[in-house]
Amino acid sequence: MTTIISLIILGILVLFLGILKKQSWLLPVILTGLIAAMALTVMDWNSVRSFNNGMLIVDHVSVAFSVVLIFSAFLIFSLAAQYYRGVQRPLDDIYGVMIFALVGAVMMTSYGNLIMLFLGIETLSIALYVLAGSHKEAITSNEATLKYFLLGSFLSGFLLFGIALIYGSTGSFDLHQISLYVASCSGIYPTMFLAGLFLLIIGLAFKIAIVPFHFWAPDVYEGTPTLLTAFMATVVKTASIVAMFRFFTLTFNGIHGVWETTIWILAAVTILLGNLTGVYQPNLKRMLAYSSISHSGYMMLAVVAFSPMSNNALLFYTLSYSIATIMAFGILILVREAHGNDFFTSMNGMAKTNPLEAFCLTVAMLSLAGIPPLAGFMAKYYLFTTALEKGLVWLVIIAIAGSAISVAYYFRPIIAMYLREPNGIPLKVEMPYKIHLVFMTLLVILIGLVPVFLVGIL
Amino acid sequence: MLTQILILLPLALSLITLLLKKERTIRYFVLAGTLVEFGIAVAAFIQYKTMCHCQLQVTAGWISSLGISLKFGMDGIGLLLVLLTTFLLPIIVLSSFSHSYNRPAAFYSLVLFMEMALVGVFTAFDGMMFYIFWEMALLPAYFISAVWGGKDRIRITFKFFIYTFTGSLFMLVALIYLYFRTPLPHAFDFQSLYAVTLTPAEQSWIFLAFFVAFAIKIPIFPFHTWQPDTYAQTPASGTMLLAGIMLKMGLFGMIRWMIPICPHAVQQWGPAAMTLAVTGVVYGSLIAIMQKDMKRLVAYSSIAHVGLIAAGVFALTIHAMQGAVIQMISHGINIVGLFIVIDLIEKRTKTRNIADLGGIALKAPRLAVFFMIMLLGSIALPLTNGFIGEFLLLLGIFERYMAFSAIAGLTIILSAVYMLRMYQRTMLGTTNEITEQVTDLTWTEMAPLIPLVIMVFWIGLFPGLFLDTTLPDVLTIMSYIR
Amino acid sequence: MMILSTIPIDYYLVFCSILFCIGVIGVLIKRNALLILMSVELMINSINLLLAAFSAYMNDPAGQIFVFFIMVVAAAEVAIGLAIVVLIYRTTHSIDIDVLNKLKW
Amino acid sequence: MNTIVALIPVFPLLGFLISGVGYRHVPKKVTTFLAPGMILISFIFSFIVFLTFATSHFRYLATSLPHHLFSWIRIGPLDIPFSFLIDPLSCLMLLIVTGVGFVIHVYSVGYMKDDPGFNRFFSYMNLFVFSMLLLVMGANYPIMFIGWEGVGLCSYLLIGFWFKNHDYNNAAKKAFIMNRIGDLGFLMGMFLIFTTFHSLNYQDVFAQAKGMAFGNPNLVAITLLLFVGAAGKSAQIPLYTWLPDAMAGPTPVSALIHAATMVTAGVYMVARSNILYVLSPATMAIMGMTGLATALLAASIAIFQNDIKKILAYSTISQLGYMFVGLSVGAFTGAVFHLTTHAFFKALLFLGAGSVIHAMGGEQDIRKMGGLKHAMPKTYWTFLIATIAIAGIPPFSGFFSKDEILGKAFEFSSLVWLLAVIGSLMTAFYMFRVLFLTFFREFRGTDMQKHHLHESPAVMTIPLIILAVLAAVGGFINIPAIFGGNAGLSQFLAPVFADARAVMEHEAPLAPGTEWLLMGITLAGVLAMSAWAYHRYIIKQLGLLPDDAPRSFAVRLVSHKYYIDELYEAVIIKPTMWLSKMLHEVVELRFIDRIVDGVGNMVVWTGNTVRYIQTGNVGFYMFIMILGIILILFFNILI
Repeated sequence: MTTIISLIILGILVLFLGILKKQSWLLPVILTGLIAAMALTVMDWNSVRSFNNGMLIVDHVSVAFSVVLIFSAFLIFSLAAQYYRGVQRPLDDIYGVMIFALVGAVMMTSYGNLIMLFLGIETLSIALYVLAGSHKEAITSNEATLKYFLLGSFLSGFLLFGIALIYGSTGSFDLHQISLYVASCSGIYPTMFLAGLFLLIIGLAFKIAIVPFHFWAPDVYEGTPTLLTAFMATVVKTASIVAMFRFFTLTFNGIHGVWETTIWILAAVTILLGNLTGVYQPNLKRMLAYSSISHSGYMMLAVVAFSPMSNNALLFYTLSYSIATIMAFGILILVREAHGNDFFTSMNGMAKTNPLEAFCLTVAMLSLAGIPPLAGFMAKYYLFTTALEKGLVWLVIIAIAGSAISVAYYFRPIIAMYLREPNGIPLKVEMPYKIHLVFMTLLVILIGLVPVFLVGIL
Repeated sequence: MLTQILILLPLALSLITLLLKKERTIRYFVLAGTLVEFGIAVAAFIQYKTMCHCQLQVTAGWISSLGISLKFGMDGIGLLLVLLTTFLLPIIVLSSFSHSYNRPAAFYSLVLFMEMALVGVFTAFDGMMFYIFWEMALLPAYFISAVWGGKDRIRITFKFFIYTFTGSLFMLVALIYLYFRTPLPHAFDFQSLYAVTLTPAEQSWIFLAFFVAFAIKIPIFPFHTWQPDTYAQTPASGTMLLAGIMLKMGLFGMIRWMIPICPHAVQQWGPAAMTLAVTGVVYGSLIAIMQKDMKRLVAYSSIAHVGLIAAGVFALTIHAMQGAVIQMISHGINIVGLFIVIDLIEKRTKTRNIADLGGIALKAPRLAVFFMIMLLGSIALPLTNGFIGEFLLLLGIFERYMAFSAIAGLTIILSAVYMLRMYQRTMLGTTNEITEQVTDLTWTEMAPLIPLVIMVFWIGLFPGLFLDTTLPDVLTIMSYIR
Repeated sequence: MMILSTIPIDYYLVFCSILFCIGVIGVLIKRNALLILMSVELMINSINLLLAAFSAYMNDPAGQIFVFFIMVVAAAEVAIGLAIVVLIYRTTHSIDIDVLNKLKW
Repeated sequence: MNTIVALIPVFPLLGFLISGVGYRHVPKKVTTFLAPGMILISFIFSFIVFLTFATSHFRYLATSLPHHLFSWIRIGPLDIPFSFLIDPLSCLMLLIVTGVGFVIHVYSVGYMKDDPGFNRFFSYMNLFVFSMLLLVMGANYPIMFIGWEGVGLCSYLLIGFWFKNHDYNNAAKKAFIMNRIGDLGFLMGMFLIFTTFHSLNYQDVFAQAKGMAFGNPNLVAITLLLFVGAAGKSAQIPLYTWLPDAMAGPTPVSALIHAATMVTAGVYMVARSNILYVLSPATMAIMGMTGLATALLAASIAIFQNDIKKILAYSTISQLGYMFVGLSVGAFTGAVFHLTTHAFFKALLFLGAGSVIHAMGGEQDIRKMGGLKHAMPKTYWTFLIATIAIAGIPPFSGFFSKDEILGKAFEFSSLVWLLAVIGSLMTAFYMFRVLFLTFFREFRGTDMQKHHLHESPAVMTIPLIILAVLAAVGGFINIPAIFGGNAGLSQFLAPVFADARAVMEHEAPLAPGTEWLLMGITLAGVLAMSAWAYHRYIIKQLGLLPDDAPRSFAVRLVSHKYYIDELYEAVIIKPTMWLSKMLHEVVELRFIDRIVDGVGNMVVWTGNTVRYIQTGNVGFYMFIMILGIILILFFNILI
């Protein structure tokens, strides 16, 4: 609750700053505000309680994931200065909307009622529709936003329909009530209810970008301004997967069996298709889109396993994934700035011109590929452990095969940077940005080396 | 105590190296560092010998909730391999002085990082640690061969990376699976992994997973195709690291992890694996005969040699196992020596093509002598290190599978065929315009070869020291079989 | 209220589902962004009706409150949607969704 | 005693190290004295050992205790000490190796004096003597194997001593590889011995073997495998072809390695493990046949050769065949005796040939020689003695040793005896052919050679004389009873072959009458042969046909060594090379690697294909999504 309120205040503050023409204050205020919000959230750690008779439930899970979300947002905002370097137009609106999107995301992690879930999703989505199109002049940006909007609203219709059906069969939106109902109708569920359940799953699957509801992701990612792509790839994905998992844990605990198979298949297909499609992408941004799809597949492993460990595994995974992805996008921003595109060829010989940046991207890629001792490896390992504990051997083997394939495309930028001849255009990077990149790199390495802090807290 | 130092020192060195600028300083710094490391290893050896097999174990919790602990130590086998690693590193560094690599800081720091990973692999007492270091060893290997490699390096090295990486992922699954079968509280350390009791079916799966991972790394026929290309493309020092030390990881993994964890499966699948290994022996030797590139020739010969070692491991007899261990050491020494010689030849003549060479012995008798000694070692002439290993291996295999031993014994003949062919075509005969201006070795060039030669004859004459070191551990490993 | 409750709930369910499907089909077959938008609205309104019906039958206000939420959100969505459509029209003088496939593969 | 024994091989090793490591810096003069000196010292030591030994009371004691230096390989049951065994047999071998070795070293000093590789040569020679000593002194099979492979290496190094010439190098490689084939047999034999007796030390093995049944399959297998090794080392069918080519090496090498010592290693090994052999009749039979076949084959080839060294090489092969025949019929003493005498006269022959070649300025074709008797009398006389000795004309050494073998052969079967006799007749013939063509008749060389003709210097002739004496009187060490001798050697060696003799069934020794008769027949035949040779080459002046002269098929067949080399080339070498190429180009690159790459390419291809699902068309996306939704609902609700 405090998180949401503080963030909303922050958002409004940002808009006011815009009115007061204090563009230069924006980022400092936002960053401090985000840190404050994080601090407030952490303070809620030991106060597990529900607000507005169960509309919002703040528990460890929600707190932890809210922190992850805000932290990712923080990392993304610290890329903003470089990204909008040349831009003259006021940015308060974009930043403001981003923060409101973040509010939506936080709501999705702490909802206790389907209404709140819906509102959270919509807050997030509507904000994102705006953000995706925020680069008005670029046709690609427009296309991206239209695609995202059409598909998004279309699928949220199904989500709503699902909610309606669940309401119809259970008579309540409250997760607790629903779980009671589930418990009551021991094993035999009315068709309407099941239909609602699956439509709800589908609605969330769309947001997480699970095959076959992933189609928006590559196109929208490519068209959207890079900074906001990073936002989509991390914050949105994290929020949605958490929402889905929360939904299962709080409500459908008893009927794991009903949806397990479906999710199993979806996860497998997502991992395979995401990785396979990623192999042949010519540019980094689109490759990252597919990588994010495949990673949502991996995250589904935790959902399928559905064990006490899952929460923690998810937390670990989302965090390490978000950091690495944001790093990648950070470099991507630089490359785009210098070359106007982000084809792998424009990274040739970066190791010679910009050794530091090259190293950062390498670490990010290796972490995403899950190579020890980086964060990505520990995350994957944690996830696989969770899955194998439940005996999902074949799913894990598919995931393994997937990550073997994924090496093929994660290494393309590395090969380009280290093994090809430089094309002579060095990236222009400011010192704070460098520091930020190094900070994230260290984070990735440290999480890999000392994961103790993140393991077993949930 | 010594164990941590052994692991951490190279890491620290590699980080420091990154800060150094001048190539000269870097070289001597790295050389000194590796020598110190070797000294520590020797100290550990002495301590081990004197303090009756104390295993020098160190443990620290890491992720206790996931049962991973920083558990390191050295039994005889691991200790010998650590000794090999730390002994070869200074030699490899020394031999690399004759080249000047661009960005030396990066190069040497990668080399040191690799040393750290290798020592970690050989000292890991915790399954997950073993895996982590196993993978960490792969990265520097990849970058060394990819960045400083030959023309076709991008494709080849990428194949090498993805092939070996994929293989080891299976091992990861196997390890995690085993983790859940360990008695509560679950743990990865080797005692609890050894203690796992598995159904035959499970054992077979685990065995296969491990086998694929190790077989690709070793490499055992038919998983070997990455190897010759990679050796040909990799810079000399990289090749030495790969051939001399890295492929021992696989054999070590088989002895240390695979056999005790799934003994029945090893016995059940032993003949099959043996068939592959022995096939590799003959296959590699035969192909080596007609190779044109010296490095490729040695690469194929190495496939044959490690095939024999693997066969020895699967023979599951004490002699074969002992032979395997001693032969790992010998093979490391011999092949590094051969690669150094080849590197020196290439440096002088700018070619590795056997057909272009000849008569070098006239111009560089010292080089010829060193070449001959390394050659004799690798064709297992008695009183050289190679003989001890191959004698024990073949004897051990013979005790269990006579036919396999006879077939594998063909290496005695074939190795002579291809090695002498290479020697004759390069060293003997009359000089041509390429070999006309070949000069003899300088002292700095001989420096790395001399210790190798000493080891060749030391192990050949007095293998007792090494055999006694590993015997108890081999016996414990064997005790899991029955 | 009387009249409402005389009609069995299943009728509402079926009716709303049909409406919803009509909306879906509209979305699928139409190529004009505006029409797609309207079809989506149709879907949403069918859901609203369904919710209203449910809440009426269960005498539970939550459903009807949710309907209001949905209306608000839908309104916001439509506003954005129209803005996007205008944007698109400005750049590519058409609102046919098939025109927009620069981003693919 | 122990130290003395241990020191015997040390000196040659020392010599090797000094002249080998410092091959550039050690002056020629030093080597000149160092290399032979070292051998001389170890000869003296061996002689001391022999003397302390010959004093009979010490003999049996000494045989029973090996001199343990240090433990080499020890793993539980497998214990291979580095230890030497001194018994009559090894004693005799020591004397031969060091004695003949020394003489030949001295000779080499003269022979090689202008060679740039002087030091290298002597370091190799010393290394050879060292390995040979290990071979004969070893107290267990592995130590013998060290020497076994060591001498192989040295022969490789020395055959290819003039390594500029690739023909020589190929000859060297051929020798080494053929030996290696034998060595594999030896190795497997050792393994089988270990698995059977759980030890590799002679004493344990023989002690246990004594108790085993006659014709025990394990023993048969062991002995056969060991015989493969022997065949490789001692140039028996089918592994003999390397020896003629080995003549590429400097002549002293041929004398020392490829006549006197190394090639007899096989004979030594079989004699050493006599007990194993007598217990496995099958092996004995095979060995006998092989020996006989080799003896005849080689002898027949020798008749039609024109290269003096090649002739001697083939005669060596056939003599070795004799020795194996001797072994196979149980005449162990006879075989060792013949080994000894053969060492003398064959070394002498080679050295003589060497001095001839030296004089002829490298010419080796006997058709281009002739009349050298006057030019180089010393060489002539010594060569003559050697020829008589090898032909087996009493009282020279060859007669006695051959006679012993023949006698035993007759006991065994008259057919064997007959064939053996035929062989020895051929020997007599071709040896006299060489003698006559080389030293008699008019000189057939160029004028240049004629001027250059000269007797070799003393450093070369003195060894000739020494060996000539030995070849002449060498036979007296073992005069059979029939001549009123005391068969000294047999008695000396008795303890070694005691067990074997115990096993062998005792048919009554030949009646003196028969023995005289046999001797008479053989001798008559030999004399007839030499007479015929005289008639053919001196009186009728034949035997100078050029190679391209028209010949009958049989002759062509024989003079081309029965095309055995060509056969091996076609049947073994070519296929191996083809296999190697095929495996690499087809199996490796086209098949295995294709599969590996194929997987990768398949992934890439799939990736490239599936990415086109992403058409970029919203309508299509929606369609697929609806499809997905319908499927999910369908499978989860309606089913």
